[in-house]
Amino acid sequence: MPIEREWEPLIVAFCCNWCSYAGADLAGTSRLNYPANVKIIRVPCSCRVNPLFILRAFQRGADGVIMAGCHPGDCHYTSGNYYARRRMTLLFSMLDYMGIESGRTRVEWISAAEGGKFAAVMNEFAGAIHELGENRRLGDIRCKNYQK
Amino acid sequence: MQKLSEMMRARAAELLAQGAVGRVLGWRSGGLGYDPSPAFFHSAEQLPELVYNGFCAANLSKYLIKAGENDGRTLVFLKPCDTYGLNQLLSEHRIDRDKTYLLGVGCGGMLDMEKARGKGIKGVGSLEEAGGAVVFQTLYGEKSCPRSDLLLEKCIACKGGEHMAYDELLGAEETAANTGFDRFAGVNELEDMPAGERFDFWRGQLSKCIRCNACRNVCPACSCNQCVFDNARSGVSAKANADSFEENLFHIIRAYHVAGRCTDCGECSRVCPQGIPLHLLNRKLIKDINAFYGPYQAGADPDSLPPLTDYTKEDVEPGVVTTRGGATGC
Amino acid sequence: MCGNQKHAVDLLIPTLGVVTGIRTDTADVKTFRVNGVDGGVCFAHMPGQCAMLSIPGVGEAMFSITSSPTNTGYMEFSIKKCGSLTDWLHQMEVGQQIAIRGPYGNAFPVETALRGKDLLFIAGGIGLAPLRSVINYVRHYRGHYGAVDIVYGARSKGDLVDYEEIKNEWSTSEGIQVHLTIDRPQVGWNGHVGFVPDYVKALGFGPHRTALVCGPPVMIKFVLASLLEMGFAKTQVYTTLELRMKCGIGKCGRCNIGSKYVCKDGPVFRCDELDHLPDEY
Amino acid sequence: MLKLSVSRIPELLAAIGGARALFLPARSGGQVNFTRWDTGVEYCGEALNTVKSAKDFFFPQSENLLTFQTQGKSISITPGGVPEEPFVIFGARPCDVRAMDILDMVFLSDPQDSFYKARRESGVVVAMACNAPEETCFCGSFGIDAADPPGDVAAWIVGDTLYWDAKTEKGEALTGELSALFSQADGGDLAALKTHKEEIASILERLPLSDLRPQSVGGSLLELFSSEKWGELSQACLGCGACTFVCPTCQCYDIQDFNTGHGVQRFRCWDSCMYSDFTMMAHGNPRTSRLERFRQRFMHKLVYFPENNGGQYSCVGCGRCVSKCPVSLNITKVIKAFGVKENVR
Repeated sequence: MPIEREWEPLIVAFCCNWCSYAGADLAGTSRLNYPANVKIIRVPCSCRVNPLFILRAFQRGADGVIMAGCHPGDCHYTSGNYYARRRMTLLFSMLDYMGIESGRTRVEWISAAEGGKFAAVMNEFAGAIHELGENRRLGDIRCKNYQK
Repeated sequence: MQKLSEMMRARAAELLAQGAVGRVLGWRSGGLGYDPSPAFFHSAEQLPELVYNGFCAANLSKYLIKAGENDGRTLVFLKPCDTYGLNQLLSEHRIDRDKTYLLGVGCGGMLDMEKARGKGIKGVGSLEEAGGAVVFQTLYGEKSCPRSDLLLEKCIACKGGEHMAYDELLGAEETAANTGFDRFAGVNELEDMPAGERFDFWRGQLSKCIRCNACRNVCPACSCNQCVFDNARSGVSAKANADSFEENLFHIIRAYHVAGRCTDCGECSRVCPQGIPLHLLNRKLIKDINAFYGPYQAGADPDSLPPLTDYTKEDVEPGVVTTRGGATGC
Repeated sequence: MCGNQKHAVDLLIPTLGVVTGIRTDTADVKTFRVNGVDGGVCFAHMPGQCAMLSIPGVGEAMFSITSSPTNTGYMEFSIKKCGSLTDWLHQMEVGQQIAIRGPYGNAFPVETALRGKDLLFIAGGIGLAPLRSVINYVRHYRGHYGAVDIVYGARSKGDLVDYEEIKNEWSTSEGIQVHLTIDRPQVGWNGHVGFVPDYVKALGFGPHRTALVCGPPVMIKFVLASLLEMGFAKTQVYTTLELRMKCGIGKCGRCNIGSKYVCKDGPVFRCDELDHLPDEY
Repeated sequence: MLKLSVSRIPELLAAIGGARALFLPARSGGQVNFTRWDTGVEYCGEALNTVKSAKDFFFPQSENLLTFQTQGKSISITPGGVPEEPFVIFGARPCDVRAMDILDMVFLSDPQDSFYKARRESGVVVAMACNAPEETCFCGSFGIDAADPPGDVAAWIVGDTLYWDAKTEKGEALTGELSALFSQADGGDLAALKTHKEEIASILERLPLSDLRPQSVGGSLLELFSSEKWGELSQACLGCGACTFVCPTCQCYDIQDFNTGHGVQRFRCWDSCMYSDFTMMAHGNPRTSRLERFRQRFMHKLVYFPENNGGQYSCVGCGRCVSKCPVSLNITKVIKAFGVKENVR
């Protein structure tokens, strides 16, 4: 039985270990606020993000998924984020084509020094997802209810 | 095509007799006139069963992976569009070129029995192609239909009569007339819809999916030894139509895993028992790749680098999906 | 689940058991003692029968019940670690609840064909698991059976399952001879060294006996050859098979060998029955 | 025997579907499949067979068996609900209805499958005779008469008249509810129906597969199993599950767990012996190649199943696999390959 409660968006952020995750750390240590419903998943490189990860996040109740990596040219592994950029472009375009709201997915490049940008991006993205409302089109009905 | 079939049988017999090839991969006639199956022929005695007609749509190149386990060369008949899939497999090192003998055959476009059924042609006893028409002798009388009305989707969107790879050509003069068909028309039409309508369109189509995996198994680009969907630990249910998410997931990932490698051969749509227009997913990716990273035809050149294993520093940002006017809420 | 809808009662729906004891037998075999949630056994069974054990979200698989039905205090399962479910089982602690359903399959004919016979048990490695149930049953009803010989082999001493029970109970039981062997010589091992099929031949049992064989498929094959050479008829040899199972009741369609389902028509087969089945196991 | 004008079929469907779930062949997304009736859903009688068979309604492609909740070392089990909702299937073809009897042999034999049994008890089948059998049909090879459907109610469409004949208690009960719609068929009607059946019979005789005989498959189980023909036959097989999933008699299933994040659902879903993971075990796979998996499917239908079920083949000749196999491999080609000479075309 669904538990009645006000809907709050759930956001999954895939952050690369070398830049964006450090950026999130910096945001934290700088005491910059960003929404608590942004759940960060650390990946070794933005290139590690398999399209299945993005879909899985939506299945498990995410309303928005953002991938954050090093700025193009700054990848710790030289070129991972260039590949990731192509992959995500095609995946997001595909999701849009399937009728999934394109605002639910985003890629941002955030360096280890950009704590401020990290917080700003997350706040802005969370706001945009709040506007879009609950993810109904790409959710798994079995995983709905009881979301923590 | 009758004549071409004879030429093919004769040439296959010669090459078998010379010992140039150890086996012949072609199509074996079935009992219904429109149901040939891919088959291997090992001796001249078996060759009378080799056919080539308007229902030999199956692309044989993927069978070469398995055939490569045998000694000697395999003679394979390939239609022009089949050679793209072959090149793709060659570039992925799934086939040893030295163990194949490619006999390119001309193709005037392959036919779709489903389209004939849609026109009320039932109870087919035999059929014959004559002068641009197909004449069916059925239990309910003789029915005739212009060939062009029965073409498979993949043949309406024919890439042309040129073989991308071959050792020898037979009957290459037989080619489908280029209809000037815009293969992206269907994609454009969907893109122009509001997101909600697109969503409804795809739900309507994908909810028919019976999870038979025929689209995956027939695909020359899907040649992994073990597919992610067959891995119980991957957490995807490969065979259960558990809910709409699983359907979407399967079809998005299937199309995505062949992005940049899909030659647009159209086999996925051809084999779908539920007639889901799967080519519309693949063509969307091809269209995007062409638009974002420059025109690319997988399988045209086995030495080219597929777009997803390549990059430029100036590539578009993923945000292009939103900024070019992709649908938002609605 | 809401409303007044009835809940299904079906053989595919398990009940709960609780793990009340865990014994480490070898590096990759543990024996789990399982009770019903209210104590006792989860259900009655006969020696050779199996049960489906499952862990939510991990999976379900068929295991032979290693304890004898004469033991009504608890059930035991000796399980070798070899896949995702068994990995999980090996990490369990006492007190863990598990889902269990059964019993499935036929059993060794302990009350019919085996009654009054001289018995020969031949096991290799974890293959002792299903036979242990029979051995302890026979020990319980000792008077119902003739002489009992147990030939048991493993790769090394450390791979012998139930070593303590074999040493302390079986070997000291009256009328039971235990013959242990390991594949390769090992420091601290004074017993026989060699493969089971050869050892069986060397021990030279009379062909009037009834043999119960379980072990790796290749061992079963060679043991059977040895026994036939020694004059045994196939009708005197029983073995137990395993294949992938999902339902346990002969409906899901995957554990068949020819027209027989291992879960329903087996797992115990008399060797002459196997002659009529295709070699697909 | 009752009758109704074909033009009043929508009324009939509304009367049935208004009171309970009603599933009928209808066209959607370009294909004809059994669809739940609602206002605007039209019966598609011209399609001979739906893509998926009617077995879905008794043995759904996926169904929830139970739900687990775990907390620490404790587990609780909530069994799935008994599917007791009454429903009607309208327009199943004789082959599909016969296939239900074959599924009964599996699921209603001891121990019975309670989910299947509940659905079987709550479902009423209105079977529709075939007006225009196709070249893919070979139901006659399995003793099925396409002109004389089994089922709770048998129905025929002759010209612009629908004939309706209740055959079982369940069928009578349904007919009773609808009696206001029907009128009694008279002698002229019966004669018309008889002529119609004869016409169908003559078409059936002339079908290209009409002389296919599963009995012609010669040899013992072991001989057939070890035949070299399997290698050749299976070469073209893609190993997909299209034949299995459109088949009205395939009954193999898988049981899987799905972690929803707030409990684990254990569900059962159709499985295919054509899939590589069907018999996969932790220590290996007894059916390693496509040959063995292909052989299993046809040996099961033509040899194993009859051996366990009094000679009943696990095939009804609906022809779905004939028209749907991506590479045109199907049971008819297997029967022909193994048939002894005099029975082979």
